Amino acid sequence: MTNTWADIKNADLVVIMGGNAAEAHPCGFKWVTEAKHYNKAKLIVVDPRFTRSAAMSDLYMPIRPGSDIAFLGGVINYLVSNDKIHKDYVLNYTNAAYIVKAEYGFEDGLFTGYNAEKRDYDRKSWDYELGEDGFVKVDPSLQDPRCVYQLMKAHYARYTPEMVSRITGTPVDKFTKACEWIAETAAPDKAMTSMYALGWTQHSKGSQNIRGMAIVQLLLGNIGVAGGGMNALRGHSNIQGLTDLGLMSNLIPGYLTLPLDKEQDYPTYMSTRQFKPLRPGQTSYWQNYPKFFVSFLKSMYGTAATKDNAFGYDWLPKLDVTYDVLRAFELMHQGKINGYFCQGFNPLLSFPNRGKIQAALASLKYLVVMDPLATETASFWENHGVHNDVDPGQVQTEVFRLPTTCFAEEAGSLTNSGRWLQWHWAGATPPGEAKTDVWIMTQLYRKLRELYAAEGGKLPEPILNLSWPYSTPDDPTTDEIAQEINGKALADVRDLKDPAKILARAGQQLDGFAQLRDDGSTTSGCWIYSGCYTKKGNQMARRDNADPSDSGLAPNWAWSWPANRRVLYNRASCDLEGKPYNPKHALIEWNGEKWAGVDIPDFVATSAPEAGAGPFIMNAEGTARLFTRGMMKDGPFPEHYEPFEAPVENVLHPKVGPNPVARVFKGDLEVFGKPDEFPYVATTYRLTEHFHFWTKHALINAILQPEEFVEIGEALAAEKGVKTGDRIQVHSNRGTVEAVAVVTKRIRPLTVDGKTIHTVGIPIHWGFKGEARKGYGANRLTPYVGDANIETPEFKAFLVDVTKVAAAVS
Amino acid sequence: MKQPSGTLARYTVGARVNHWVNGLVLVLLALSGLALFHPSLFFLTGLFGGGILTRVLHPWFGVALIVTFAGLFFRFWRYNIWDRTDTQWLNRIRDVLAARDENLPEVGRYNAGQKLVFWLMTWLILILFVSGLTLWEEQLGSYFTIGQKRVGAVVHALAAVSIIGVWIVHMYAAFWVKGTTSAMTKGRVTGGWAWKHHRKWLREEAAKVQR
Amino acid sequence: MSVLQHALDLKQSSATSGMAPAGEAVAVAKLIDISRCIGCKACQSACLEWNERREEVGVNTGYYENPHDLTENTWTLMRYAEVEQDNGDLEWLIRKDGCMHCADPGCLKACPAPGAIVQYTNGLVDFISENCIGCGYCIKGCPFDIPRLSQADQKVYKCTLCSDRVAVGQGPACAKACPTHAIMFGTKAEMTDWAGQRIEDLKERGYQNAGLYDPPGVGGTHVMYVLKHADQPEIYSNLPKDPQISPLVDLWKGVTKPFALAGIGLMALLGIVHYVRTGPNEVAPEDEEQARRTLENPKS
Amino acid sequence: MNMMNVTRRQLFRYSGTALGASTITALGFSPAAAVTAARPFKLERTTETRNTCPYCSVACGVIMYGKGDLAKQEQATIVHIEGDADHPVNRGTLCPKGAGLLDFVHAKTRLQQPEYRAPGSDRWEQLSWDDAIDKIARLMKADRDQNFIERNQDGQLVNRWTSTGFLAASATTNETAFLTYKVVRSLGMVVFDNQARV
Repeated sequence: MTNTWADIKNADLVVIMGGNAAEAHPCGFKWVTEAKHYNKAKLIVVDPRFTRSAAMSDLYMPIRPGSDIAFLGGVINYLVSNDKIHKDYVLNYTNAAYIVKAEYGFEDGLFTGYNAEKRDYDRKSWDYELGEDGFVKVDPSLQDPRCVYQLMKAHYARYTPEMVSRITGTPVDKFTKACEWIAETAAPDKAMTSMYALGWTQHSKGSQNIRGMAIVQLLLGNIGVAGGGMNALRGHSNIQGLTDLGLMSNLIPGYLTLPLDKEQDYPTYMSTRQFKPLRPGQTSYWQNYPKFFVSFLKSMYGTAATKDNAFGYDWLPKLDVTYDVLRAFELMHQGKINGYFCQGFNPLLSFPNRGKIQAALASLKYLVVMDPLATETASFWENHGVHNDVDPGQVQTEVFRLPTTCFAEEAGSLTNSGRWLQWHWAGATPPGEAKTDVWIMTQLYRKLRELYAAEGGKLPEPILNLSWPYSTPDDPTTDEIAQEINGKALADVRDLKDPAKILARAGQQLDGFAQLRDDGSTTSGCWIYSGCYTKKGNQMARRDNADPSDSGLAPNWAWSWPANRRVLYNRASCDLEGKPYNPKHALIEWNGEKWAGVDIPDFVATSAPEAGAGPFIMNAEGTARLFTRGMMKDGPFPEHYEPFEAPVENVLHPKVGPNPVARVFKGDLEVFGKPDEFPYVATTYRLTEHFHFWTKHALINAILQPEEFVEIGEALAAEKGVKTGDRIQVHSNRGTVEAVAVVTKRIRPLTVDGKTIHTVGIPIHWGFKGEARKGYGANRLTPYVGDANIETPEFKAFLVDVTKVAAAVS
Repeated sequence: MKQPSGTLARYTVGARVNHWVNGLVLVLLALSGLALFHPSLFFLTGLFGGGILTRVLHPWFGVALIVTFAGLFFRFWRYNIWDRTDTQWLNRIRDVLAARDENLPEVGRYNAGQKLVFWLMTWLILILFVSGLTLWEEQLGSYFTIGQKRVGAVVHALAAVSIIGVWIVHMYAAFWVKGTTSAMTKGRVTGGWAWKHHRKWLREEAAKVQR
Repeated sequence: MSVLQHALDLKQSSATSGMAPAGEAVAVAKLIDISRCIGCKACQSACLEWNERREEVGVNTGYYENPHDLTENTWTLMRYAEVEQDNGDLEWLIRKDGCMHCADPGCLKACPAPGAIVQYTNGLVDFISENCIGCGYCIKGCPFDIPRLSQADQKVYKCTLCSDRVAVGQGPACAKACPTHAIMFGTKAEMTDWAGQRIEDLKERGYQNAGLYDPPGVGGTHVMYVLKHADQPEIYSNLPKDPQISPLVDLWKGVTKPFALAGIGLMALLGIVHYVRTGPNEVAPEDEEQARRTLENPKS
Repeated sequence: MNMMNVTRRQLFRYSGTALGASTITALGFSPAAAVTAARPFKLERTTETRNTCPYCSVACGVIMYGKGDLAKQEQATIVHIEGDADHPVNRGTLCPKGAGLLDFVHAKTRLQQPEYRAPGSDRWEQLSWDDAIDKIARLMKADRDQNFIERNQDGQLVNRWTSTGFLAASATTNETAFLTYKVVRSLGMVVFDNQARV
């Protein structure tokens, strides 16, 4: 989230699209109801199903799964062609005026530079035209046909309301009404917030769905303001934290990236990461990259990381490709992975194409599962009849199942969707011999270290030199690790402008990332978390809920990254002179000397407005990008592509149906279903009574929603002769799910390109462990294809057929 | 048939046992029922070991009543068939109450009052049983709608009050008409009692003896 | 606050009369604002958890309601109704069902067991299990079909409005949990006032028939609803339009009781009067003589 | 800085966001006052511990009520979990998942001891932690030493291990995550991901 949960109450318009906050985040949705009552806000919900969020809405419209970009492109077209934009904001705080290279173009569904064989683009032409001064050329009049604004206008001119309706099935009148309401928030003192979740990400063009709305929000001037923003409602309690801390194939904590093969030394690595400003006077904060990176290496390798060995740069693994989960299971399926660890994760039910996942796990030599609960993954080799039809004798995988503590039995911090790091305390004794994950990882590491020290082996140095600064090496406390993440001074850290001034003495905790240095004199496990555990103690444990400005920010409750800032890009809430666009919900303002207000400025606090630095300080432009240059693999503007399994062809460009650069492996391409065999659009989702595959272990939740079901509309049910409560089978080209049919008015057929399209809704929660009734699990049906940029599987749009089950089966 | 001088056999041992068991059950039902019916009588639950046991036992007493009363019914129903004399007798109820037996027609084994008690008991017990089923939450709660249960409750209450009234009449008649109780205790009545109250029956019995 | 300290003093108790007058307490109420309710079942979950009740894991019968009805363990249940409006738009009307805590509680009226059902001075109607005899009369007395008999212990259960929590100054578990504050708890006056603000908001959004459900037929309730369509409460999964204690229950627990006892007493009295006036109906010696003759000579 | 046992002996503030004036505070009679409540309040003499809900990313504050106090080195069992009324986001509320957290903590399917399943076997065997760690470390070292890639085909130094992968969770603490990161990367592992996408 760019903003934070309670800030939603400041919105004038809430758009829930690509998510279902009322069901998946009920306590966060509270702030929508507060906005409605106290701020007289309106709520628009766009969803294939009439959800509980829709039940709360002032305006609901259906949409065909996988057609969001068509909808959002239509909104952009409406705003631009009706001149309903926040002009001051667009001109000054986005790259609308920037001139794009003449070579860039878009034709018949493809941007320039496409290589069909590689299924990839050469993205060189997707960039700005630079002037002789090395800065981007601009046209403040926004009239140049090569400026971003005009290119965008031309790109989305195709997305007329009629075209939107033809692609999405959304009625024209409702779409137009939604556009009108959205356009009202172009007023400087009005804000719209976008709440989305996996309804947007789990597509083969998930990142571009979000970009679509980001463009809308930028055109309206709704980023960086109270009650506005792009608010990704993260699914899990600490998935924000795990992402921040870089637990992904290609990441280093704090969104630094692992070196690639070609980056053989530290200077080469750094050459592409220290972004030079693209416009005069810009901050381009990534220029500080070396400070963050060196401090990270110091926290990894401690005293073994020296200037002479480039702080252990060589010990970091280098990447040839990204080993995300889809690739991991593809490699596993090919027999190229021998060992796999699942730390509180249930891939057998979580990942697409269950059959493939099952086969992949069975080809492992060993599997280690650490979990508080008995997961399906740990028991993938057990036979549970139709619910897990496996012959254990045929599975040669050694499996370890290690009992871990749950939240109630351990202390530590979690990072919520609003980037708050909240400390929690243990209140219970763990059951049986269950241990914390920290303890387990420690024992594994200590044992490996012992083996490598005694026996040697491949590259033992990073293992032997790993910094392990804990008072009891066999049992580190989370308190110690939190301090390590924050970072400390190894030598006295002095003020760069006034070297006489010592900011932190050697050995002291640092106050924040501004104190990090690139000379090895500081450590910090994760620079964006620096400030969470300072000299003053554990900031994440703060529990002062005072909110004097009634802004919803609660600045002294826990700690928010970065620098306890609650609303990102908040400089953009003020005009060029530093005055708030909306004084009623002011976040910060320039007081003549510095930036100050209820939030921590996302800006150099002493940088006067006249200096001309843009509000998006992480970007080399200083402005937000309507046009993303080469940073997105599938285009600088979002374009509507069909899902890989679509009921209609892409009416915008029939030759280019689905995303031409989405992640698809050979073998998976062949098992995509075609509409003649699988005529219905399916989408998967969570139910409010359950959390993924956990709560089926909790008796109360099993009581509230006990058994697997599939939702179909009344029209489709009538066609199939199905009554509510009957059993039906849902087939895709990869498998079958049999479940109870819930026949509902909440899913209606849509007319798409003249065809009637039925949607089938498939909740995901069932497996063969826990208190709830055993079920098949939605991932027997889902396709193995991922987003082009972040490889998120396409769980939200695929094709199925539905048949009625004649007689009841147990 | 030998018989003590001047007395007549009126009830067999079986009939008497049946009657008294039935009577006992009816009393238990009345007491437990009243305990559940009116708060001022809730103390009666003490007789049954508390409110819960009272609630548990009452319907089972009802089942017992149906069984025991069925015994009585099949023993006696044919003696309780209404005839013209009964109507005459009933028309002279003032004479009955004033004990002016000389104005009444000769009565057979049962007079009209006794027959009325018999048939009222029969019908009220049936009504109580059926309405009672609707109230038997423990065993049958799911078979009836709340609407049916509410009707059942009212009917049950009214029928219960009625049957208690009938029972009072029955008891009082036995008490008032001296010589009656021995029929149910000893099984025999004196000839004089029979002459006074059931002359026709006496004559029939005498005729039988003669043969 | 002293007047409030008697909130859980008894006002009425089943099958008990002549109670000592209790201290005055401010009436409390739970307000369920259906226009803010997302039907998430947090209230159901919190209710099961707080009251330490659980159910058998059931089945799906084609609907969202689970369990399928109120039970002795499920004291509150979300009921879902998909209603199409005249313009074709859909409304998903989700109602939290449970005890309404009537000011004039039919259950209490029907209950024969002293102290098994009580009403506190703040308006809560509570079932006191140790006094419950399991007769189920409350089930017949309730105009909302709420109490449920447990097959396990043959006692009747329903929402207590968390009288244990209210007694220490906390709101009921469901209201505490409710993610959108669709369930509020406070004095009845405050709740009515807040409902007024909500109704105003709903009217501004075009729900001209928005209103408060506080049915006078049962003396008002201590659980109230804000309805977008207060003119048609029945579309909310059969919420009764004008609930009243059934006339049959009134009859049964009203006039029947005194009249019945009076009737029985009168019968007994008549017997005594008759006996006193008429004297015993005795067999005379001449009757015995007549009988003897008859028995000796039946033809005579 | 121990905020574990926050003194909240004053009665709970019921911070309904909608009602400015807190209704229950208005009703805030002292527990000592003579009340005829039939039901005892079950949280008397429990230990309160602040925690956050482990499910979604709203991260609602919860208060866990336990019998026993870990701070006093006692065995402790949670008996009730309820929303933290002081929390600025959830304001004491919880969704159906959070309100049922107690049943997750005490789920019948909570794992109790390390277990091992041999190749081809159809059952779990118990084993000690020491044995489990030994066996796993041996498997890891054997695989790493055999398949670790020091240089790629072009002779570039890459130091990566691709034949064993690690899937991190979504609900572990940041501290677990960072320690895991260190261990995983020190081994050169790159088949590394979390649950961000699903």
